[in-house]
Amino acid sequence: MKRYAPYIIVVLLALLPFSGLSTYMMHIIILMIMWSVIGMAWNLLGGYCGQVSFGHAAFFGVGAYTAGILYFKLGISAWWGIPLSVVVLALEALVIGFICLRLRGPFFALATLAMGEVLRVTAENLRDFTQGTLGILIKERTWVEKTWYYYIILAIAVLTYIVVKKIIESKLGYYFVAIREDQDAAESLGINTTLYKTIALVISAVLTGLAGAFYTNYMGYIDPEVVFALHDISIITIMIVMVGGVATYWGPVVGAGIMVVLAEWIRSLPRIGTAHQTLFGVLLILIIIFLPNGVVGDFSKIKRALGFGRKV
Amino acid sequence: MKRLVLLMVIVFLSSLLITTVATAGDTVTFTIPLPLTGSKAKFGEIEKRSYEIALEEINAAGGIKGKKVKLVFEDSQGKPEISRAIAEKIIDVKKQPVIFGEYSSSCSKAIAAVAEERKVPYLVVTGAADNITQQNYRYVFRMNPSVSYYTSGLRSFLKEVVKPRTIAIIHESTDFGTKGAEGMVKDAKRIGMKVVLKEKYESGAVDFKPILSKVKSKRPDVIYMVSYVMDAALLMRQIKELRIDAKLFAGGAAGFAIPEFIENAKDASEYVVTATLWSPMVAYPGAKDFAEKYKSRHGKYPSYHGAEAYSALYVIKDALERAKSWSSEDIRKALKETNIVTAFGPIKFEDREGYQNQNFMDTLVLQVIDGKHETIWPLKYATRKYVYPIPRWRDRR
Amino acid sequence: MDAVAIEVFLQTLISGLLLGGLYALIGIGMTLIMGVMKIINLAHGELMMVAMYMAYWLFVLFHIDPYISVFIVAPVMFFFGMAIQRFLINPVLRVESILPENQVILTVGIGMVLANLATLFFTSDYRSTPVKYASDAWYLSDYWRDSPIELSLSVPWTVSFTISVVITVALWFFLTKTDTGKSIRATAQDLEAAMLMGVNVERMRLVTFGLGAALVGAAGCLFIPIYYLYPALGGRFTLIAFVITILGGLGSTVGAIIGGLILGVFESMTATYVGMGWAPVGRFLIFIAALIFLPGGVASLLRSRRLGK
Amino acid sequence: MTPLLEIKRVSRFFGGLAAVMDVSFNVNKGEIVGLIGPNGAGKTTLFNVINGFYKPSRGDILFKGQRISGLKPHRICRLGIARTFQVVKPLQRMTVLDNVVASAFLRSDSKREAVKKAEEILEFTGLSSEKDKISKGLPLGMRKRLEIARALATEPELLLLDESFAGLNPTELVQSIEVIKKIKERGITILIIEHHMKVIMSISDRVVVLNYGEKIAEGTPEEVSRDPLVIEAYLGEAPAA
Repeated sequence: MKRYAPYIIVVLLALLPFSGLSTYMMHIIILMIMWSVIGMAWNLLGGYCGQVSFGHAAFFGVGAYTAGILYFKLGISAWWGIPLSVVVLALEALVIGFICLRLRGPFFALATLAMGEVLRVTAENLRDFTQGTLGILIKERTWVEKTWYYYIILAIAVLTYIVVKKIIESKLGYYFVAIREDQDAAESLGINTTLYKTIALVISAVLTGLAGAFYTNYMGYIDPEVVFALHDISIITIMIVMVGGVATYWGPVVGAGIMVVLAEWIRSLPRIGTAHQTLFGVLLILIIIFLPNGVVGDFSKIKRALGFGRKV
Repeated sequence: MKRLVLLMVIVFLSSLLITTVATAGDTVTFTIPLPLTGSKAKFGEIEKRSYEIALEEINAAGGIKGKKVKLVFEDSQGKPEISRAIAEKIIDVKKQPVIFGEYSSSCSKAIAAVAEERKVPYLVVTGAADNITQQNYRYVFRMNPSVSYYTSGLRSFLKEVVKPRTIAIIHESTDFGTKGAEGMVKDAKRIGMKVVLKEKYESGAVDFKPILSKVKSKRPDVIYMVSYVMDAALLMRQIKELRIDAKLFAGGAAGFAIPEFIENAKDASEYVVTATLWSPMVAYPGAKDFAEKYKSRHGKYPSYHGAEAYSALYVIKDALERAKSWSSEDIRKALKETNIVTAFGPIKFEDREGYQNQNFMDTLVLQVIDGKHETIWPLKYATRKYVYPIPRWRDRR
Repeated sequence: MDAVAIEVFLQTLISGLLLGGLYALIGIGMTLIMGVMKIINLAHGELMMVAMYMAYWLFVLFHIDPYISVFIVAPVMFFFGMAIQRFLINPVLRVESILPENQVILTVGIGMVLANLATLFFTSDYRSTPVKYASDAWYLSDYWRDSPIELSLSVPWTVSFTISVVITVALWFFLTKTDTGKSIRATAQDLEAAMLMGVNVERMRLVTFGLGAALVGAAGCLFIPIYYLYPALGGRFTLIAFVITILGGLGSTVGAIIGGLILGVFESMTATYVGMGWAPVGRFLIFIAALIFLPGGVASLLRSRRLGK
Repeated sequence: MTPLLEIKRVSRFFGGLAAVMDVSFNVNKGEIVGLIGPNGAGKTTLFNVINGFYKPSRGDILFKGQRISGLKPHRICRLGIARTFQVVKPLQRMTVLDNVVASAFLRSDSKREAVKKAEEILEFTGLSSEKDKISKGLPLGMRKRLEIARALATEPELLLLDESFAGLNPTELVQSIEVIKKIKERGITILIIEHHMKVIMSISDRVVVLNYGEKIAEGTPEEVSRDPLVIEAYLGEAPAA
């Protein structure tokens, strides 16, 4: 049964647009899937390879701008941004990796954080190329209906899931985890840590960039403050993975559910007003304290707390 | 775990479904997206309070076509994708036939895109980016002038009173600041001023003295600044500190036109002029009333954002009352024919100069005189005679 | 160079140094926390915001000048910081998790809650500085009538800068001359060695976080007369604190001071000679450059000098 | 015949201090060479230099006649030198098997091959029964043996063992000594740092003694234990139990 679970879930998800959900719900679900993609991508680098990036907005934003600039400067459909962003992001990741990957732990985290900010300010200042803070507005999005957007992001998500799973089960996966657990030990076991960290970064960046390119097509509007946001992109990404479950396949998906769907729900609770952020913040703090490996990672703890699984 | 998840899903879904349809029974409910948390919350708050004042007045006067009005505010946090979620919810779940609200341009753009696609009219209330109403959108209307038009009043004041030969422009690096500065560059060309310096900064900066020293060395006749919120006050304070004497210090609305400017800049704000869309003392019907009501409740006068929000509800009321039916299409037609004077000024949606459904209006010039914002230009709206030339810093006491 | 150019240069330099002195104080709090506890505190700016509200209300309600309220706010922040460390951060540091960085996310959550609570209690209104002397300044020409150039020195900036220096010096004495201070430094340099030497690491962490909060709280008080206040202001200062911490070297007070001054002067010079819009880019570029080319920060240069290579 | 490993006048400085000073010796194929010396004598530093974590400040290291000093550790490992760590560095949250699989990938083309090799090595080192345990929870003796297993999985010609016996109880000690002897039988050369005098004297073919970063003696266990310099170096420090 468990073996078929992913397939069943995919089939159910594929049928979802026919369930008569409102476009509002579809929007929330599309956002959730998009964040799952970013989360899974981050998880590959951060969760498995142990390189905690605080600058994934750098990749999301470049993906988004790849699509946006194609549309705006060359008049090509922004959908071409999705294939093209693969190349652009791979190059970007190589450059950023070259600069940041020689650093370890908190230094790497801070360097990537700075990278994201540098790109944001650069995008704001290169007005001729990016339109600066004016942003890029896509006059006519391809579809009004949500269905196709939903299938496209679902396809990207399934692809991401498969890529991550295949990688983790292969030699690369062993190497990534070895690097996370002990970089010196890994190096002394013949693992070219720089190479494999770069590989993890490139794949993670490309997948994140896909989500960014999708975002441009879906939202129809981007500006540097939105797509290169430190808090609203980079940090939310980490939260999604940490809350959901670091180094688990489904953690980012669950995390995205919590960070998007639950946040939306708390936000629209009646009579709570602006206190929703406090409530949500407290929830995050509690999760981090009591479930340090996230909901999926510490699932057994939840089961125990709720009185299930005592037989085990 | 499964039970818990199931429970959560049920609660979540039901909380979405229970929401009533917008026009059920004898009340009509409007959901308004606004940034109520985050860095833009200040303006969300001003607008929320202003909507509430309009709401009370309208309900006291019998509502809209006999129906009581109810407002629900949703926090967009200043994030476009959440604004979009709210817009989708308004259209789909709440079945509301018209949308209005939101503060920033980026969020307004996100909503405008949805509204146009779903053919639901959207009234932009404060988003000032030029391109919102330059997209050939049919369903998007804008009450406030676009940022390039904020300074029309200031331009004529400069031309007729100050007659400067040089100008230095400092602006924040946002879309608002950049466009405002570009507008002034064009104006400068029109009235024969030389732009000796044009510099941008990231809003929230602590220290402007380096850039101001540079301005000082160029000795411009006019220093024009487009800044939001407190940057404006810091700029003037530091100008005073450096004793930079120009013939005129001028602000491009926003941060210079709010009461906090005088509070924070204190004596450094004296004689500073600013473009604005509105002032509490302006002679539009109801403007003063609204301003006083706001002040008595919240302690200070509202900025023009408040007047925009306050009047927006009246524009919506007017359109709903004239609309043949409360379908989106009929409301759109009614909005298109809007021609009323609100507390914010005359509202009429026109297609010209590359804009569609855009309200064009005279903008005002305020000057801080004796620690108060006074309207000084155009003369027909003036509440006090302008002070010009202004004294040098050294001579002020 | 003509007089005007010299004037611009000198005024820029003065601004940069004054700004740098204040930056340093923000940075020192973070460098201590990062150095001793090896954690990234993303709620640093929010702590400063909390302190600023305290100083603000102390002035509005009791007319206590922000420069005086340093002595009230800093101790309060000290205990507030200890409480955060004791009840929130410590539990997370103790549990086993795959990525130690989950404590960073914890601080994000704390920052979020603090900022939101401030909005709830104080509204999101922008609060102006309440002091009267906010834009007073001393002018060169008032003292030297025929001066070919005019320079000005802001009163509140100068006072804030001076107090910042005094606090920093006091801190330096504390860290080098007292037992607790020495233990903190030992913990920052080598955790295991400190433990072997009998340092109560747990307690040092408490004190350090408290100290970090108190320092950034003091910085908050010093910013009140020259800046303004609203609930969402934290983030910007957190980032500045990072830059200084890395530039100066983790855990090094002297490094943080030099780092702060470098950053202040660098930003001012960029603003004058390149363009103020690029100042943030410059800030992060030196940050990355410091990470790569000077991993130990300024402190490592100082140390190698002392060792005679 | 060229020796397997040649250390030629290697020095390594930190700041102004020399951790290793002008050390030279050779390790021949098939030998077990013991590297001993009091605490802080520079033994582990020397390992780090051989293994590539540190570049030698001066001098050269040759492996099978090829210069390896300055290469990155992973390159050196690929050439055939594997090591263990004094402070064990297991890949904590991986299982014992996965630990070894990760290193077996170095010379395996497929995952199946790597797993097969890893299981073989676990059998060889007597860890088969622990293979599904998370390595973090293992007792020290097991972890030390896991380090050896992991190093073996890279199929080295030269194995650098850094205090693989320290802190073991007598049973574990016996097991580990057995493993070392079996490794030797496989034809793998071993350079071993050890404090445990009895062990080192019994298994080593030759012994090199370092003190304050300098080589003070080299020879068979008997020769070395009679060397007055060595006795002096160890004076005051009780021979490790």
